Amino acid sequence: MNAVSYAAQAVPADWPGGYWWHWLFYTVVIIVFVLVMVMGAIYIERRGMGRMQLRYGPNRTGPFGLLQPVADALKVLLKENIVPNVADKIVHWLAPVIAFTPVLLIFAVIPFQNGALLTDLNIGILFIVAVSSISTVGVFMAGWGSGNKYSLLGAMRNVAAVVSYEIPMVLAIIGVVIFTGSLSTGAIVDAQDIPFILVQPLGFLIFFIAASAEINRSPFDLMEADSELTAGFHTEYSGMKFAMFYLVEYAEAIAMSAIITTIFLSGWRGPWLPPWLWFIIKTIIVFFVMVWTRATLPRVRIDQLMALAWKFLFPAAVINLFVSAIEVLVWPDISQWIFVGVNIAVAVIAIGVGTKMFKPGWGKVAV
Amino acid sequence: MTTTQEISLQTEPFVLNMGPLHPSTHGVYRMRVTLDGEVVLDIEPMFGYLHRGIEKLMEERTYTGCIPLTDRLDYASAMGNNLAYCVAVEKLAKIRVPERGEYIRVITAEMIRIANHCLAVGSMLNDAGALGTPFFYLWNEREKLYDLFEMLCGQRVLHNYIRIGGVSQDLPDEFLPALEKFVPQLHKFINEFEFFLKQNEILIARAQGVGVLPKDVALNCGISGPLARASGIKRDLRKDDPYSVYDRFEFDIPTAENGDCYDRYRVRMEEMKQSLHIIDQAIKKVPGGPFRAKVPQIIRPPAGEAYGHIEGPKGELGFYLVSDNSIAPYRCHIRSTSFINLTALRQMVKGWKIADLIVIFGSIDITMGEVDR
Amino acid sequence: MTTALSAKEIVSKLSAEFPDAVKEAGADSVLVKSASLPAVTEYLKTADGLKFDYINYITAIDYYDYFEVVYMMTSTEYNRSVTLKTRCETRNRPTVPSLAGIYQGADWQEREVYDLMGITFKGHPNMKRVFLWEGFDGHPLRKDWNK
Amino acid sequence: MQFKFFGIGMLKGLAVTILHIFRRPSTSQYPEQRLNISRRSRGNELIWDREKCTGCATCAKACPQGVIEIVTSTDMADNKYKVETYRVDTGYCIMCGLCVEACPYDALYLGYSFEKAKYRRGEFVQTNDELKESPQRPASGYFHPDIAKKLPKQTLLIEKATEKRK
Repeated sequence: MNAVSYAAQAVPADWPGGYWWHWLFYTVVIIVFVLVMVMGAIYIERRGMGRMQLRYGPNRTGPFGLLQPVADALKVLLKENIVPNVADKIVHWLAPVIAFTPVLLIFAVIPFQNGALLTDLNIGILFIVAVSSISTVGVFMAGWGSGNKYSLLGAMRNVAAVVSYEIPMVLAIIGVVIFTGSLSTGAIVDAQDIPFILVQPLGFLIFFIAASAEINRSPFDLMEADSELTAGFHTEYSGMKFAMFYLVEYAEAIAMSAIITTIFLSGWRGPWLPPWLWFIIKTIIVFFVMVWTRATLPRVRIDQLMALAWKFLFPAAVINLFVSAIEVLVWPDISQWIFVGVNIAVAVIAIGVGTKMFKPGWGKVAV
Repeated sequence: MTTTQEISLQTEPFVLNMGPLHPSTHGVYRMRVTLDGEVVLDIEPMFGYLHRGIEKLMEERTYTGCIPLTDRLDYASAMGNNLAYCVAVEKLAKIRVPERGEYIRVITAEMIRIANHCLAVGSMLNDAGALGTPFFYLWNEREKLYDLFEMLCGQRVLHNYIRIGGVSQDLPDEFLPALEKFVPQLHKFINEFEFFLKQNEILIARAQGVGVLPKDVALNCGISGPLARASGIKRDLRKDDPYSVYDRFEFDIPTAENGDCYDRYRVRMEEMKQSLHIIDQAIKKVPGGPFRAKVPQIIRPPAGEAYGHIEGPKGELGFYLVSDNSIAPYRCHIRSTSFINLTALRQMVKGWKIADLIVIFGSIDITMGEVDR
Repeated sequence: MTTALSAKEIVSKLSAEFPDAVKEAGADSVLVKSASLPAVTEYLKTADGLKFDYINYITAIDYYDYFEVVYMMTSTEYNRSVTLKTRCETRNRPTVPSLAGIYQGADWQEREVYDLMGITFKGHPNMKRVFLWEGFDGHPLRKDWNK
Repeated sequence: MQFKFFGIGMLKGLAVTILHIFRRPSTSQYPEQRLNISRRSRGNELIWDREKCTGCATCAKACPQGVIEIVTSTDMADNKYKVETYRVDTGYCIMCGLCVEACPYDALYLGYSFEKAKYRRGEFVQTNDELKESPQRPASGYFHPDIAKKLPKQTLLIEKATEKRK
């Protein structure tokens, strides 16, 4: 595809058609990329979890079950669109839209290749953090709109979780920004001669836990906890709107994996393969880790979720910030490999001490 | 270790209906939960959605005809129900079971205990949120036991295998070698499963100290089985009131002290090991000879009454039979373990959150067929 | 081996405390006057030599001209069990004093007997049907219940 | 309650799950890959042998569901009732096998195949000739050891006998 190879080097000055053509090309690329990656994510999750549970996973539709996500999408689209009459119609209808759009916005700032991103905002990361918390509004509208007690509980849990996990997530990002000196995602990827996962191990761990808590995956999937709240906030959704929420769940997972690859795994930089392929491989690997934790770990209770955020991640994030600040200020030009050793030691100590002292909340309330 | 804390802000409780159709109510069990935010204030269970009137049906069937009915009581461990019913009828009609029949009964009872505990622990972890993985690993072992039951009596779940005076058919010759091959496999599996879940922090956080059932409340409610043993009541009918040939095997009864969900999970895993130990001993000593006493198809026990009970996988399962010397039992009351084990649910759950309510309910391990009869 | 107390033993143990309570001694069960049932059970549960703290089951049988309610208790300490019976003669609204105060396990089992057999238990905290729905007329386990 | 094991418990769990990917799944692909069911399998149909049957109706008495209906006429042909109709409503049959067990003349077998679902409830009711044994309606070895010997050996998950997908 010459378009992609054309964008191999930094975007040239005489990029044909100026801004509008560039905007159109990348919007199409982003939408296609998100939809295809979501299909791939659904397939990886169902096959991966299947093989982890001693079963095959879908292998009937298409070769090796590759058309299973397509079959799911078709089935869900053909389903009747039931709206409960106690529901608040407008809020119920609008919720999936508001939940889905921020996820697409995140991809505007993620570099697929050197300079190949919709807009290289110099406040890229700030834009990501700001936008990613809008989808909580959509989820809460869904919870409130469907007039069902279970979904209201699910939505309340989601709001509580996102509020308390925003802070460790942002602190982890600031740790990274201190080392790069700039907020723009392109600059972050350029600054990563040593992937930040080695330089900032504690930051990576905090970011990964906070991200999977916000998009309600792996041990923190309380928002649509199947065993307690039947299907959490999207209990009353069916048909097209349910497809949107299904899409949101996986698109957010892909978005978070993409952000993690950009910030911690040095984005598209890699030795032999073409850069955009590196980016996709790393995103899939991070997504697979999310599938892996989802298959293994039981769910955490809501008050333990809160306690984990405030009593464990937040102090650890502050320590990480403090240590990386000292390193950058006092030894600005020293090679970063020394920081790798120091930071890994700090991470091990923080986790060791943290897990020892961490008491996740009171269990029983005197009633 | 868990500190209790007063609720400060004033909130208004609301009633949530965890209805018969709910992903983790193990069948058609319904409860109206009064909630204050996430904290459970009170639950009011409602039964009867699976009430088929089995005790009434039993009054119209011959003593042998009732055996397929007992399959449908606790459909997760049908062999246990057959055994309890047949032990009661043999006590009523004073029938002696030959040696080989007794040994086959002990082997199948221990096999169904393992299968039931696989299901119980699996579904409790499924409720705790581990999406299917522990459940599928345990179900894989239960599938192996299904194969053995199918080889024995033709059906995987509703066995209808034990008869009054012994068992319906003899062991096929490839049954014992397959069982001998299965025992070490299960040992290896249990060790791997312990490695997988025993120290899992999230499971400890979700299950330890949750839903504590104090010993005196358990005794007062008539709780039996792993639920009681987890609270420290050292009572197991195989030792206290040995039926069949259980007094010839040496095995010990695992108990725990603080009676929370984690201890119930531990007691069930230990009990699976003990059952394996019993099967090991039983396989070596299965005698030859008849597997069933000379009992006609339709028996007329002398007028009178008898109560026979066994240590089923879920606890004490008993049948109180009254006969008036006719071909059908005059009255048959089923002492159902799950129904009585549920009486303590209200005390166990008060003050905990919804997520704990589901884990506690899963740790009790009930089957609705046995609750509603 | 859980030895079931024979009728003679039960009678001898109870006659000291409750001279007129025991009506008739069956094979290994004792017929107790329904009025003094709670007192007898309380005594059996708390008396030091007896300590019957675990209730096995409560059930009722319809013998056409009278109902018989059967209780079986076991002592986990001494590994002994005892079976008590009471009778109520009337067929419409037979009542028996409730043991829910003494054994919490008896609570639902008595509701089940009320639901299926129609015997009300005086003093039961929440005497309602447990299996069938409220509007169900009649009690199915009675022998004369028409299909 | 606290995380006593520094998160190692979770890592152990993760290790076990990832290792399971390399094990062969124990599920079999049903329509293509058929496992042999037990030789004593209680399939969902009844097979009746008209020659051996003497019309004694022990099976009808033994059936807890009252599913077998037998009408005999009294003109004794060589010391046996002449069986007019032998009707079985397999829709209500719970496949408990008590009839096969009760029959003193081995005239009754349970079916071996389990794929006998029907579209109409009426098709469940089978009378005399439909009950005969035939290649489509093989008899199972339940209570008939001689038939059991001829049937194929059961595939057991214990022996991991689930062969590769074709």
